[in-house]
Amino acid sequence: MAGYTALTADDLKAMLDAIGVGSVEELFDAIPEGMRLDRPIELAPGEPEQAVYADLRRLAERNVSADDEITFVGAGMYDHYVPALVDMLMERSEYLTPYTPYQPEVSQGHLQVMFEYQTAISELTGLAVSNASVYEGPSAVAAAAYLAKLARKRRRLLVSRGVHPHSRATLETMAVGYDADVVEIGLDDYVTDLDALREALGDDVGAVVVQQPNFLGAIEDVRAVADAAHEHDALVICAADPLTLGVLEAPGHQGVDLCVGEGQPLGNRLDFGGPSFGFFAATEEYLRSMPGRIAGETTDADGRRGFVLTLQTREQHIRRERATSNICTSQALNALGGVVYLSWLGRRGIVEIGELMLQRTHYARETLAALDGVRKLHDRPVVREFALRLDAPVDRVLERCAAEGVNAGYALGRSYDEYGDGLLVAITEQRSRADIDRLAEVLGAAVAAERDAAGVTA
Amino acid sequence: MAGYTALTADDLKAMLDAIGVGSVEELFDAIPEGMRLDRPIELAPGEPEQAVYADLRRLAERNVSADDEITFVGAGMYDHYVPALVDMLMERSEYLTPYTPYQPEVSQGHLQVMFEYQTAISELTGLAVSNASVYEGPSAVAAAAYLAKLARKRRRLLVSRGVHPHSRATLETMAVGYDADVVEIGLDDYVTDLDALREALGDDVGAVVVQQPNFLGAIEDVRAVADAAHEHDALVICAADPLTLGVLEAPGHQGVDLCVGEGQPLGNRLDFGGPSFGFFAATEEYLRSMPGRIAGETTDADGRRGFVLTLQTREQHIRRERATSNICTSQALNALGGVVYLSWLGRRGIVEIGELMLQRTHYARETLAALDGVRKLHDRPVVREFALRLDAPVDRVLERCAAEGVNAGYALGRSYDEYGDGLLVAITEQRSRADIDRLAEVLGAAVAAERDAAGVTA
Amino acid sequence: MSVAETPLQAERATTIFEKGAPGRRAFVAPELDVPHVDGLIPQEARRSEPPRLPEASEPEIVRHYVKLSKRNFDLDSGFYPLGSCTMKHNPRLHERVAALPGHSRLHPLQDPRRAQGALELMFNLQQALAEIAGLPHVSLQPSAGSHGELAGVLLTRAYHADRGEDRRKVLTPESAHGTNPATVTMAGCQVVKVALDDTGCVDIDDLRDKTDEDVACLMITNPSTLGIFEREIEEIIAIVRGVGATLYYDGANLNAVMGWSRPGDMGFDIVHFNLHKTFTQPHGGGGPGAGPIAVSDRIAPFLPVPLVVRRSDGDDDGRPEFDFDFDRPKSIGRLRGFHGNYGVFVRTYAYIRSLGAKGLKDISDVAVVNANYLLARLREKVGERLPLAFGERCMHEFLLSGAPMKKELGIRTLDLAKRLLDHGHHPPTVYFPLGVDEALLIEPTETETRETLDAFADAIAAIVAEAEEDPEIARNAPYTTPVRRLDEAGAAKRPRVRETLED
Amino acid sequence: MSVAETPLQAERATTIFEKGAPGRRAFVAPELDVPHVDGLIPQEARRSEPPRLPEASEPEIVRHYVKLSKRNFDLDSGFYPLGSCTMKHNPRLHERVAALPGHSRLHPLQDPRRAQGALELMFNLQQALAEIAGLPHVSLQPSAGSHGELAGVLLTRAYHADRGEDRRKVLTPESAHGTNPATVTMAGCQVVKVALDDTGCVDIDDLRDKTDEDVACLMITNPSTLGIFEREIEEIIAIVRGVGATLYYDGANLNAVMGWSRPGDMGFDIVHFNLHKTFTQPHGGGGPGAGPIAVSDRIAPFLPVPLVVRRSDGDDDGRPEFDFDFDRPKSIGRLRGFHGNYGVFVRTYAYIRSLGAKGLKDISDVAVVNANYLLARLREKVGERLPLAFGERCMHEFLLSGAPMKKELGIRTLDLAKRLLDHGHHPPTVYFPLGVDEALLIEPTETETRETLDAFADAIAAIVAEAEEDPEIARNAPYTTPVRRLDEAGAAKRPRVRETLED
Ligand SMILES: Cc1ncc(COP(=O)(O)O)c(C=O)c1O
Ligand SMILES: Cc1ncc(COP(=O)(O)O)c(C=O)c1O
Repeated sequence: MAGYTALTADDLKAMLDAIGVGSVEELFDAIPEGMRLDRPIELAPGEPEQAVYADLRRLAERNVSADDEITFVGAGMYDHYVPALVDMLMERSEYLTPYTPYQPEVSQGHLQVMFEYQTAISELTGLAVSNASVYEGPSAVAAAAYLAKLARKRRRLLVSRGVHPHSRATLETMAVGYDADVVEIGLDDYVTDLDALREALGDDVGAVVVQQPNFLGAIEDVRAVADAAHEHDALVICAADPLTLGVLEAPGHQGVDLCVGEGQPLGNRLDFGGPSFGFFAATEEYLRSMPGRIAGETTDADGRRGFVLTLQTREQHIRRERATSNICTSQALNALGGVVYLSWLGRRGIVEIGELMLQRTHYARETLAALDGVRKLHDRPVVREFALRLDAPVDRVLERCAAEGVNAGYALGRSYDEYGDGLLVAITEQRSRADIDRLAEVLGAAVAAERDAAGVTA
Repeated sequence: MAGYTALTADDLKAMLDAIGVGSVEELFDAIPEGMRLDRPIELAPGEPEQAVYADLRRLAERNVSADDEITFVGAGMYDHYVPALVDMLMERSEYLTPYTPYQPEVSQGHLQVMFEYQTAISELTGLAVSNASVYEGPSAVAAAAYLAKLARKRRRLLVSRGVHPHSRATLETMAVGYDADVVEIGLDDYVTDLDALREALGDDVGAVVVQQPNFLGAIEDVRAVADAAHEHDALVICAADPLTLGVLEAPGHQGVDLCVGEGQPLGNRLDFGGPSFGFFAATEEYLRSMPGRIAGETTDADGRRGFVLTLQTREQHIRRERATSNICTSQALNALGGVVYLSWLGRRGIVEIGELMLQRTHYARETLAALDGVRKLHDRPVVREFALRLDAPVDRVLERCAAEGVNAGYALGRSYDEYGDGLLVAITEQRSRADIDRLAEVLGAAVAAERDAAGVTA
Repeated sequence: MSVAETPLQAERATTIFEKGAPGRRAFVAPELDVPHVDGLIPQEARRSEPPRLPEASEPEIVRHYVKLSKRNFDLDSGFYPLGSCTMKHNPRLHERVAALPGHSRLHPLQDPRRAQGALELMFNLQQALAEIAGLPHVSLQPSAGSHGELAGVLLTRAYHADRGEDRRKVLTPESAHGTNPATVTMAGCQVVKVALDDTGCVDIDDLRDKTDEDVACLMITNPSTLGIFEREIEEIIAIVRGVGATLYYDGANLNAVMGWSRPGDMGFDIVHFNLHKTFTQPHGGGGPGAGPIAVSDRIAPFLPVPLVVRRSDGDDDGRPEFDFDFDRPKSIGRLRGFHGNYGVFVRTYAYIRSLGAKGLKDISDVAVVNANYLLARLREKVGERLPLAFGERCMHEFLLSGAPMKKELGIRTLDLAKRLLDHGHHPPTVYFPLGVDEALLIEPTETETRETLDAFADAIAAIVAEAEEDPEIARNAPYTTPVRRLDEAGAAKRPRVRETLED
Repeated sequence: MSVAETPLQAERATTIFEKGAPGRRAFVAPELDVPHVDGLIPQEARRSEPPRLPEASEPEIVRHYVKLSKRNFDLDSGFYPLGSCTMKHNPRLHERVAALPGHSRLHPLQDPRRAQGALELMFNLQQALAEIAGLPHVSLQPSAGSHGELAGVLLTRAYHADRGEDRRKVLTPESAHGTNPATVTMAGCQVVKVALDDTGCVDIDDLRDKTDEDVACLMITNPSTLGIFEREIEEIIAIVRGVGATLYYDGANLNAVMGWSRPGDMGFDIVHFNLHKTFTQPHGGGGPGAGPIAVSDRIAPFLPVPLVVRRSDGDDDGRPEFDFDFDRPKSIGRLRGFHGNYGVFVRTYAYIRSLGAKGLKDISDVAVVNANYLLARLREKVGERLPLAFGERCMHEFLLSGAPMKKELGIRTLDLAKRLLDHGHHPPTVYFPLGVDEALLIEPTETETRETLDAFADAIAAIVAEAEEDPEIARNAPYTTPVRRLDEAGAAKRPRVRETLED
């Protein structure tokens, strides 16, 4: 008997007696003979806690994490510092172990957190309403497109090539479900090609999707995209990096209808990609079309202020096949981490951290682009991530840097054929000038070495 | 302004107004001019959370912890597995952040934990009463001796040489305060020399101190010690390793008056030696002479069962210079870890873990003693720690083992001149047979290499 | 007057936006260690007014959220028999191992050669889930059960499309969880409801009637959301297979049958796991979870990318032993960013390693014993008022009908649920599944003690007895919670979904 | 009937020994992986009956202790102005860094060459504390303040003994904390009490009278336990120094003067720090803490062993850069095992690194502003009933007298304290220091907001106003806590200090 169950032999006897059966097996009589597994499942035998811990630690040590190297990889998730109070709160039994607040009288804690979270996201994005979270970034983009599909019932979706490749891929997958065609809008000078966009727009376009900053780190002219789309009454969906919104204009102030994105930078761990949360904000108009949980304010029988899950008639458990989304279990705990982080950062901190990234990013970009064999991929304004071109095979350069304890960035060629020589470098408040200088040293040497090697070979 | 204070400029102004002063400085007028520091204190400037974290991590990485090597060092603290639920509970705000339960109405949680802890320690030691913790092991021994001094008012204290060197040293230091003479009783065949003890006993002996198992790992005949001491009406103090008390007879059943010891093996981390807790148990007779906090059961105004700090007239805050001890802040949180650990281990687990250590210790001892150049220091029964003699310089052998990722044990010569070639090896449930075999391999090779080197030199 | 945090909140609830004061802060920014340059962001892209986030010191934030937390009921404090949700004990070991920096600070785009531990874990987890499901191919990617369902229906469409068919009908029993029909719509298909017979099982005749060549898939939960193992599961499968449709197994209730029976062996093509249910990921107030799917050979080519593979030629060709496989030309593509909720996988893996095959079967045994015991206790005490909706026994959960209670005592299932709060228990799932009047779905899970089950049965009996005397008590319950019944209709009518801020 | 955890516990409190059932367990033993051998322990040494520890599953244990925790008031939930205890915010960063395995799994007997991080930290902390105290030599060893005091008096004895003197009198002001006189006795000395004058400061004449060549030491707290900076501290020091006695500074109240004034500069020989007060180690329900001492040159030779030293010749001779120094022939020896409460040092170090010199001074500033502000608010509202015991202002804490309140309203300080619980605040320290009737010692600390101080002042005012109407309310308070007033006398008369077990 493992330590998680409590059934003693005495318990079992008494309980089977009360049930009126002679054995546990009898309770499984309902399973037809032919459907029973006639052997034990094949798994390693169970182990004591200490052994499982040791095994999971062994696996952890086979990974090179941001604890083990200086990393400049971003591309959708970023190595930000998670303040200790976020962990503490996320680990409190009271937040960690309950489920969706179906019984509001005993869930005011979480419901109020959702309400606060919605307020914070609404403030960040500059949009009137927010839900309480969706899964994560790329599926948030797809969820926004589904909303557009339901709202506009139009067949085409235009997506900028500057949108994260995972978001575009997710959209493609999901669009099969909504019978929509996803049309890509190329880049012009590394941002969404406005002419191509205008060209592609038409009255069969349900939505236009753009990302701020885009995958190449460049600041998009979101307002121009929105204006163009709105001429055709298409919805505008902006996928944004929330931690840039202290210094970048709120998408909601630039005319977007829906702003969604990956919440990980807000106090969530990297966790090899999840769990984190997706945020989902909209103009008032789309409140009743949103996916997921929404907390709303109300009063109790005595007039006390309180919070409930609201507008549930949107949801699968009430509306079933006519629901606005199928989402049920979402990312409540991660969203809690998000709002606690934003409270910790605060009104000034959100600007300061953005400004710090901005300045360091500029420094890093100029410093690296000054290296032999390294150029900027583009000159557009950037906030926290930028792209370079290397005059040497990117994979080999990365390999050399890794050997020096520096993860120099993301090889753009993994997602963009046209930038096979591209390197995407991300900055966070954890990457100091010294780290950047170290990167410059290591990257410069790696590029030089590869060029030498190529020279020798050539 | 750091993030731990909240005073804004507006706050400050309003508050100084309310106080009726014009500046903060004015509030410090009471400090005489000549006593003021006329320069800032010299410390590195304050840093953000992430930088402090990084610095503390840097320091942590300069240590080789039990996470980084296979360790067989014990000698008073042991690398046992701390179950995750212990951490979770110790980190709950409700246990972590309050102080001593001076207001029992809002401290029933901690008071009941103390009561449960006292019950568990009483059960473990086989003695009627326990306090709620003292600082740690060696000072617990000294505290017990002080009790004996107050109870018997006799001048001499006899201490077995088998008692932990730190306990003996602490006793020596403290005995100056009680004007007592500490007399050491030597070992005979690696346990307390009973003849010498009987010889030394007399009506001026207040207490006899013995350790179970003793520092060399050997099981002492506690009953014989107790019987001898009681003939002279001296108190018997036994310092015990609590995690051996599932398989070793309870000192309380062997006639000791006071059983104390280091609580670290019970769910407390190594923490480079502290904080942990000292336990302190006694026969009923000494209840009112005990040091430290004691929780007692009572009822509230409505007849509800409840708990309070009791017998406080023993304590410094009431009795002042006539208190039974000066202890105030103790180790409540660590004791909480202790009782949670004991609950987790449970009535069967305490025996199983003892038995596991016993068997593995036997295996390790036989395996190692079979190596060339390695012998047992003694043949006495042991439970979880044993001593070897090496036919090679112990320090150099340890150095070689460490290079192979194995911490082979504690060099006995660090505390016992007579065992300069001794090595004390400790086993926990975290040291598997494979670990022991690895130790054998590494130790065997190290001893051989040192002998070879010596041979070459010779 | 400010008073102690009593169960009934005496003070108006205030949000973090109402705390603090202008200028207060917790965050201390790292120093600017590079030269400051102006104008890096063009004026029109620069935010003019900062978002009005809270301004509070660290102690204020800690107090605020710690206090709020105390207004939650949680599984570490009490019984939580929420049917269909498998609210089992969450071992703290899992939080510890998931927090190890090698897992928690690992970037998802780390070179696979430097993420071999994570990939090994994912590979092993794929294998374990495949073995548990009896279906050889696993994608860990879906973020929750409903996401797994969506993957499943999209896979079904891809499977049929690959054979040149465009099937869009999906059969779902009336008792299906809401995510099933919602998923069907999102995947561009149509729900075809299948009735239940009077034993609570799928009505075979109705199924036969509705099954034709347009049917893409049958989605079914087994044991069903009524806690019943589908009696005629073999026949059901035969009928659906007969028209060439796929079979989708909603695995939300796997906790009942692990080690006893496997969806794959039954003949299913696709199953989703709710790792947050069966494999005890803490529910977090509504996530995170994960909804991996296991599929049969015929579905495998369409699985999302990437999958984790082990290359026998590992070290030889410089490729890593464990790797992502993106080279799956028929794949439906991606369901989300990166590789799924890895942190959840770590916990699940720890759980499977802790229990092993025997432990997993024990779980099902005890879950079913506990449910049947609680059922027996309740039938003995309140069987008349709260009868079992169907049959005599149950699997890991059971469905009671509150209809007689409502009729005879004038209290609804909702009232019973609210009154249970005063007894310190979380209520069961109520009004689900549909089709049973005043439904009450009770799932005790295997980690509860007999004493807890007894106490719960006693509480239900006490509430029923109390209602025999005075139904008003339950109708106005709860009384000892932080707030009393809330005006949900009002909340929906005039939605206030964020705090209004002054400046 | 089992009901929700209301503030008033409805169920009898049950201990973990009353939970569970025979055979239940949480622990799973590692397999025996070596040959089993019988008889390894001689029969007479073998335990026959196992200790009757609890038998409970892991979920039962978690629920038990989580539920119990909710019966505590804690600093993360509310104001805790316990005078003399400096209940300031505990940053969670400190728990995180202390838990890093490189700190938390480091064995104290690790070879110093492989514990350089720990030794560097301890060395730097010694330096920082020395700088803060203005005394150059630091021992981190003492486990708490009282342990530091004991070290201090033993050091004093050693100092005098080394000069061939056996002085045993220790001067302590009447207002001294209880640990001071208790320590004096434990160190084999005699307490000589010094009176206070009518300003609450040491009565210089009484001090002069009692100071003679038998005096070993003066122990004094400054600011005093009344929250007052000793006005004539220079004179006090001169008098005591005059007879060749040492000067001991109880540093419990350092929070008031960091960066402003240093004991060493004042002329003290020995100071103890309460790291759990000034440096925010969480109080843990009564520890752990740490009580390092800093001493002057003349005391240094006697410091406990080992100290941490930095060797400039570090790497050259194979000796580690940071090392333990045991070679101190005049040392008083050891006060405890190993090297002190290292985990506490890690937290303190993180705190000092976070704040720096400026931050530490800010702390004192804000602590003193907060105390004076609260004092001003209280004087304004209830100054008549609860006057300041001495003077007009305070340092970081202040002492009120409840004597007028008792006389005029018939409620005691105790009643006020209990009634504060109903208002959600932890009461101040009561009936300490001695010598002031119905004393109430209030220390808000620097981490509290103005709003909290206002709310506390309002609560006190409300209680006083309520007592003007009906003193019975306070006399019977509290009403909204898990239990009501407890019978402490009964507990002491018939002590039940452990659970009685059946078998
Ligand atoms: C039977 C059933 N199917 C599907 C789901 C949906 O799973 P998730 O909430 O993980 O999306 C649930 C969850 O409650 C369920 O009970
Ligand atoms: C003035 C004073 N001195 C000494 C002490 C004793 O310190 P500790 O509890 O750390 O032993 C205290 C603690 O309350 C105190 O307030």
